[in-house]
Amino acid sequence: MGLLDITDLTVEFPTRRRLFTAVDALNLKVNPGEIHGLVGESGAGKSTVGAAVMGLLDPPGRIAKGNIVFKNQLVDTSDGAVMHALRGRRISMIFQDPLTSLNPLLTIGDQLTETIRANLQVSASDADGRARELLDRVGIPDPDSRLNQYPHQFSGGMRQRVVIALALCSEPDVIIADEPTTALDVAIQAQILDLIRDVVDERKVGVILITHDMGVIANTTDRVTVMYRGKVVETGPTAKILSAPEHAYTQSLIAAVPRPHKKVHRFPRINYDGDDPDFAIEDLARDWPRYDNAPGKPLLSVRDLTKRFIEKRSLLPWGNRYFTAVDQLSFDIMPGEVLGLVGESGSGKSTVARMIAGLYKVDGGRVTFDGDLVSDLSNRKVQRAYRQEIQMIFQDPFSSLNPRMRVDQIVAEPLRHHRLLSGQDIPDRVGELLEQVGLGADARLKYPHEFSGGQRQRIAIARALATQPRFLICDEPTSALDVSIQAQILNILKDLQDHLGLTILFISHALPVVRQMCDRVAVMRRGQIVELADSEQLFTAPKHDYTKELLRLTPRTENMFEKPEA
Amino acid sequence: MLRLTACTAALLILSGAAFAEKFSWAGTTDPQTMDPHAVNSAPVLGFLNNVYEGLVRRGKDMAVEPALAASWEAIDGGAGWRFTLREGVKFHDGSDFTAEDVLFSYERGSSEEADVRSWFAPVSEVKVVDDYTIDFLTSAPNPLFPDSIANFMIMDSGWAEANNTTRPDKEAGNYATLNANGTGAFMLANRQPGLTTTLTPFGGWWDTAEHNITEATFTPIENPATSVAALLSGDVDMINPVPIQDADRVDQRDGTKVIRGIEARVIMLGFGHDHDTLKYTSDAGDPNPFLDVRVREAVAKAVNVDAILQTIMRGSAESVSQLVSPAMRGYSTAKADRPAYDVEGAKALLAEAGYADGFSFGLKCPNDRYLNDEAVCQAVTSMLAQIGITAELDAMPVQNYWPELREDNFDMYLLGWSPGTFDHEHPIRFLVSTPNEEKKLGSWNFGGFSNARVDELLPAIQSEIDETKRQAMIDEVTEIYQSEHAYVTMYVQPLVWGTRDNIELTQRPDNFFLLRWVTVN
Amino acid sequence: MSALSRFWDSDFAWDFRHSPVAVVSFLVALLLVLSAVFAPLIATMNPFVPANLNLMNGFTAPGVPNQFTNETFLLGTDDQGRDVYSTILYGMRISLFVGFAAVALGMIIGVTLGLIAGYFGGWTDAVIMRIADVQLTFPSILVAMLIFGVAKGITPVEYRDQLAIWVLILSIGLSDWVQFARVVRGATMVEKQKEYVQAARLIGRGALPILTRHILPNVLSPVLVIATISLALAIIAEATLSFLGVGAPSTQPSLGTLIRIGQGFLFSGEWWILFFPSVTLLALALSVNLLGDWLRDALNPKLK
Amino acid sequence: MVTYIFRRILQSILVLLVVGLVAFAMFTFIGDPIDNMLGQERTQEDIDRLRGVLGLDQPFVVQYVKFVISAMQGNFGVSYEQGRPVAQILAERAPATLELAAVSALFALSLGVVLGVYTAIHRKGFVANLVLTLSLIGVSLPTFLIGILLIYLFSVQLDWLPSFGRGETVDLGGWTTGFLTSSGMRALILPSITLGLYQMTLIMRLVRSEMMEVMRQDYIRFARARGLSERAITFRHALKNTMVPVITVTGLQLGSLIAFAIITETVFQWPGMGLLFINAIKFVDIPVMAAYLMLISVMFVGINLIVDLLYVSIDPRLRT
Repeated sequence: MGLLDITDLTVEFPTRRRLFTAVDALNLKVNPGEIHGLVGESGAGKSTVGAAVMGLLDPPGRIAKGNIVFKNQLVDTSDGAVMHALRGRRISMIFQDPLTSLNPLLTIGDQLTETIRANLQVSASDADGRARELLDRVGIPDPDSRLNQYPHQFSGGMRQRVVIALALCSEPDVIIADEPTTALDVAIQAQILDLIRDVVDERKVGVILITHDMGVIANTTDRVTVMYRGKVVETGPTAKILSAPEHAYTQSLIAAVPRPHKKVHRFPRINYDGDDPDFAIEDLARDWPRYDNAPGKPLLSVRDLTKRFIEKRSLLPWGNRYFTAVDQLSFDIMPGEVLGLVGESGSGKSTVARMIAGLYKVDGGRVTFDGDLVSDLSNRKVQRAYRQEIQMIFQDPFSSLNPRMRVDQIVAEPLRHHRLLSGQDIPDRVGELLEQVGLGADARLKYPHEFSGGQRQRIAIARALATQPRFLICDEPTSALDVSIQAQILNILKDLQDHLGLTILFISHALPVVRQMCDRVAVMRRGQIVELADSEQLFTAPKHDYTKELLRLTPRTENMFEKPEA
Repeated sequence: MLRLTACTAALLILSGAAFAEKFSWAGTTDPQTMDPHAVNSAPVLGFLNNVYEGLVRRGKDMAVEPALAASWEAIDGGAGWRFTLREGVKFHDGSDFTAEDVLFSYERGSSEEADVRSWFAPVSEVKVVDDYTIDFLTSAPNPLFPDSIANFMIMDSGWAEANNTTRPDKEAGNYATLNANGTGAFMLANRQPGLTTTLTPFGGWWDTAEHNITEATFTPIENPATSVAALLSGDVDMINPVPIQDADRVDQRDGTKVIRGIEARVIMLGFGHDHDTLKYTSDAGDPNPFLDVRVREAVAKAVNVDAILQTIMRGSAESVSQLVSPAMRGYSTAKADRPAYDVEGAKALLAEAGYADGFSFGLKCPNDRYLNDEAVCQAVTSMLAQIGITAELDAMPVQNYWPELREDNFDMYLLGWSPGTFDHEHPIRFLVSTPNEEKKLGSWNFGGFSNARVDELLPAIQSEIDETKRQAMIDEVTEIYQSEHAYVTMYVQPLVWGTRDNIELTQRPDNFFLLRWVTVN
Repeated sequence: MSALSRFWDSDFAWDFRHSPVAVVSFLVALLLVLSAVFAPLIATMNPFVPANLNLMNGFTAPGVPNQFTNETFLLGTDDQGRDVYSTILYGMRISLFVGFAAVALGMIIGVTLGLIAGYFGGWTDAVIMRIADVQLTFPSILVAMLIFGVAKGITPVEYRDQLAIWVLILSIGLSDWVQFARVVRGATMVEKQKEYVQAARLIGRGALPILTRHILPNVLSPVLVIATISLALAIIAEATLSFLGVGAPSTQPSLGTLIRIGQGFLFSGEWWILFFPSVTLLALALSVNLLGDWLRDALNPKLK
Repeated sequence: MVTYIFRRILQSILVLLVVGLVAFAMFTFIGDPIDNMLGQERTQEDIDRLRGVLGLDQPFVVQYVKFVISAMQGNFGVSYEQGRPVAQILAERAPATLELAAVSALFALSLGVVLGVYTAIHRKGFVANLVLTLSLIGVSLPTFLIGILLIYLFSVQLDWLPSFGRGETVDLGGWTTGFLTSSGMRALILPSITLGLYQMTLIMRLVRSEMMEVMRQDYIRFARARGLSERAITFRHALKNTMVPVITVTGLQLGSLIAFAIITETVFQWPGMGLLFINAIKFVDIPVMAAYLMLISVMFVGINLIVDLLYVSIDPRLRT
């Protein structure tokens, strides 16, 4: 018997059309001192498992059947008193977003002591001392003064440490960590995972680590359970599952993970659920205009690009305090090249993209495209021509398509705006584009919400290709997508570059993805480029310390199962 | 700021009276001013009769009785009247009352700025004989003069001069607008315009007090339902008026009763006799149809007075054919019939006058002056609509209403008239006689009705002492204004007061509420 | 799939069908609006035409024959002999017309300014929102009375009756726009950060098409909720102003004017003059409020 | 933080200047003071002389500045209707309105928050739903009707409470208060309920929806997961976070209480500024209207400043 035994757990959400079974007959066992990974793509039901165990299911969700046995005692999750005795005392939980997990109006100290006193019979001063110890334990320096601070005064990583401290208050036996590092940068992620590992080793607690990230699974967990659409497809020791997955789904999932240690031509994809549309790149390429690019001359050239944001507004405009997001940045992109721009959140990489795209006004420096100064937004003639030549693919396919517009309207908008085709030809062209990105012409009359994330990203690609641009900016195009969809979209982007000769600026925080996609890579930190090198060179022989650090912290996946390239 | 609080004021008085009682009452309109000469309107004069006094006053039965004048007599040959003043009378501030104050009040009241100057139309000169004797000389014999000055209130000349209020100021107001210094039974203790006015008994009053009030508070309550609620819940002791529709309920309820009477006030419609063109509606600028007597007659026939009395007035009013009610002196019994309600006849008259297709015009109406005034105007509007003429109704508070009428902004208007002298001569002088600033005649004849024969008869009526001859002349005038349809008289307004059961008071037909007759049991 | 059946199948329509409160209040509101629209067809008389009134019919109790004319009225008559049932129908036309027009005015001003403030930000935003602050200082009835007072001071008397309705619309609409503007501004600031707006800008779309084609359709749900609740508020505001005597004239009574008239007969036993208009007003405002309440929940994605 | 408050004060002054402009425009363009001061028999000379005396021949801006200066000194001219300085009239009337508004605000706020929290916690409970339904009926009934019904029920039928006015008041050096006499206190009950009911409903519904919104937040889920009691979660975590938006709206609501008092004062014949204002409207008494306008906005702006300060004290994020 394990510490926590979940058998045959079934969670249902009755919706108006049907009964949705979020978790279907799940079995899961957690032992003391063990980190049990629960992995799956979005919608797999993995977070529901955590909520069900804690008795925190959102209505109308309910546990339809199944047993939860904690320390050999059957837990009745419907009994409030039982759950209250268990929740927080014996089983704690860590949520994804440390910012929203903490009450913004109470000090860290208040939140710690109230939790300690709610769960342990201790005096106020003992609780205070304990709170200090806990902060110290989770690696927060200067706990004395930190106790009196509010959550907004902590950085993201520090906040997640506070959350972990809170979860440890009652000395629980089991911690359920729901995507604890998803909102964090890679460096912080590694630290937090190390912290969890230490706590597990030290206190012999059992942890259920819920994540979508195979890298996290590979580096942190002892055992892993793979979920797909509410069902467990495979469970076992992490090393075994990763290196020799038995189930086809697990295989496809693992195969799709971008590898940081070597470059592949195309992402291996295993067609598990049949959602693998054709991308008719040859059709697209047939009509694609060919540009004569002067050899050796960059298509896009960025010089001393600078952007400042007001950090704190003062009473008078000249008293404002500014924050320099992009600091005198310079680089070139050659025709047909894919340049990667990589960095942690806040490094300024998206700001660069938006300045190049003309969405932000530049505060200094210049951007030239094919010899034209395009950073001057007032030159309407240049701007008009430039807008046809560049396009952008955004991070979130759920927000990059207007939910109130039909797909044909979305794709046709650039055509209509630039008057590239006459009225009657537009629907035909839209149909063609949708066919070419593998959606079929009947997608035209639907609305974006009727599509899955991958399909939506393909609609966004169809829109981007409508004006037949020469230059494409991809701003984290796959970071909101599941790993299998990510592979699909990345393959499409590769095709576009290969067959159409598109020049691409590829922005990402994920080093493995960048390695697969880019010819050259620029590493950004605090608004500046610390290193710009050929992709292979950067990954194999980084020069700058920061680059080395980033590479070191990236989860290792060398020992993962590999499907030969298709 | 001179202000006594309710509590302290009550305490001060308590020591004096054995059965001391507070009394509060409410009415629809606040008296606009505390100046007895600034506005000639019943709410003001009625209220100020508690504070100021005239040379003569009216008793419970409306009979004229001595007040500040102990006696009076006609000067030989009808040259005027001599008043012998009461000695030992004090004003509220303690100063003595003398003939000087009467002369000053005459000058003030008959001045250009005064609204009451028409009272003094017959007066040619006022002479102080000695401190307690004063002569009012009239341009012609005037047998009714003492009756006509019951509301002419005497103000202390020294006080007025000290406070720079020797002339009334209707518009901007002055010291006398908010303060008072009379000789009456009650003193003005606190005046907050539009809110409350508190009166306290004047210890130095010359007459014997019949009342047992220690403090009286008047509150204007605009909303009739609120005032009824206030009476029913005992928050006030008396309200005037009780909305007619609520009278039965108030009467039947334990704790409250209704005191009814017929007021001397006649409600009528007036026309713009001197307007060449219509002033309102889409027909503005067209020749004034009301210049044609047939049109005026048609209006008279179209108004179904009985219907108004039965519904809006709930059967508690009488229709009337003249500018005074039958109870008044000089009522013309020979002319008692009102034109009958006759829609067809009215239409025929209109057709005859060339208005078969009707026309439209503006009807002005107050909405807080007379009982259900706006409802009556609305009813008139729909009755006129039956004969095809469209009245566009504009109802407004009385404070805006008089200026509007004075500025001639109407095609037709509603007016109520209560003869201060209780004599038919009074409305003839004010409403029928051709307006004449100099002679102070026709001052409320807003429509400018003019008839040479009436103007000729009026002085004769005023000076005629023989009752029969006088009545014959009044009958002639009545015949003229009836046949000319100078006004469409409708009904005599009822008096409906509501009080708590423990209140005894006297209701006078002129709708003046006098505190000196109030007993709180 | 036709647009209609698509709508019928939507979550929104499903929620609606399965909420008895929503269905009932919608039906009540619809019934009231329709009966106001078709008042000339279903009323027994037009009470706004003075020639139609017979004073002798005054104060007839509901369903009881009048003692003089022997006519019977379903809901009785008022002091002028107006059939209360017909007067309510016609009065409701005024109330609803004022309500809809005022909300439309407030909505147009508010949505436009909200879009502009939210999209352009900076100075434009600051100026518009300060104006909104000033506007917020004055609740609708205060604005209405000020406008009324001012209008009274500067317009000829004969236009006052017609004026009243427009003053009502203007003043209620003017005090209404702020909440539209605030909500739309907030939503616009959220929407403009979204990538579809950036995608449109990237194409080169100007501010106007982005605001109208892209942002506006996406900020409409809260606008709809506010519009519904504002409608109820506007109807009540109209009633209140008419009650205070600065609204619809008594010759063309709206529901509020009717209540003001009826209030005079609260103690005298003619309860129907007050009761039926009040109940109608309550039914109208309550059903619209309930609908708004339901809409707020139904359109709130967080409650899904 | 100092910057923030200073900025708010500057904005408030700006708002007042704009309102002042509106008030001044009313003065200048509608209520021509010459018309009102000279009466009908005036000559062109009189007009010109008075224009000079009053400074009406000066440029608009100069006149406006003078108006603002005299308004700051509390000088709003003389009421056309009463012939007294407007400031004096307002000073007499203000206590009645302010006391009424204060009691209503207290009533609305306390009951609103309590009921809001109750209905948010017992979301499916019978009583909570009853309260909610009643509250919707409350907002669907015009204030004046509620006032009339209350009078009918409690004054006329039951004879428990006075139907109009302030009852007896005590003068505390220019401030008349009804708090010190029992009749004054009794007189306050019905009008404050009438005035506060609508705001109470709004606050209740707002507290409820904000509370439910807060209850969905991650930190509430996390608080549950930490094993805190429901009590602690409701009052310590949820309620405090609910208060931030509630305070803003409440501030606005309380500001409008003073203006909404117009209706209540009419129904209850309450001798406050609202009654004064509605009479001013009827008589087109422009100086009173303008002064009332200014006064309302001063109070409104003042309340909003207090709200801003409260904000800072509740939300630590604003303190940096």
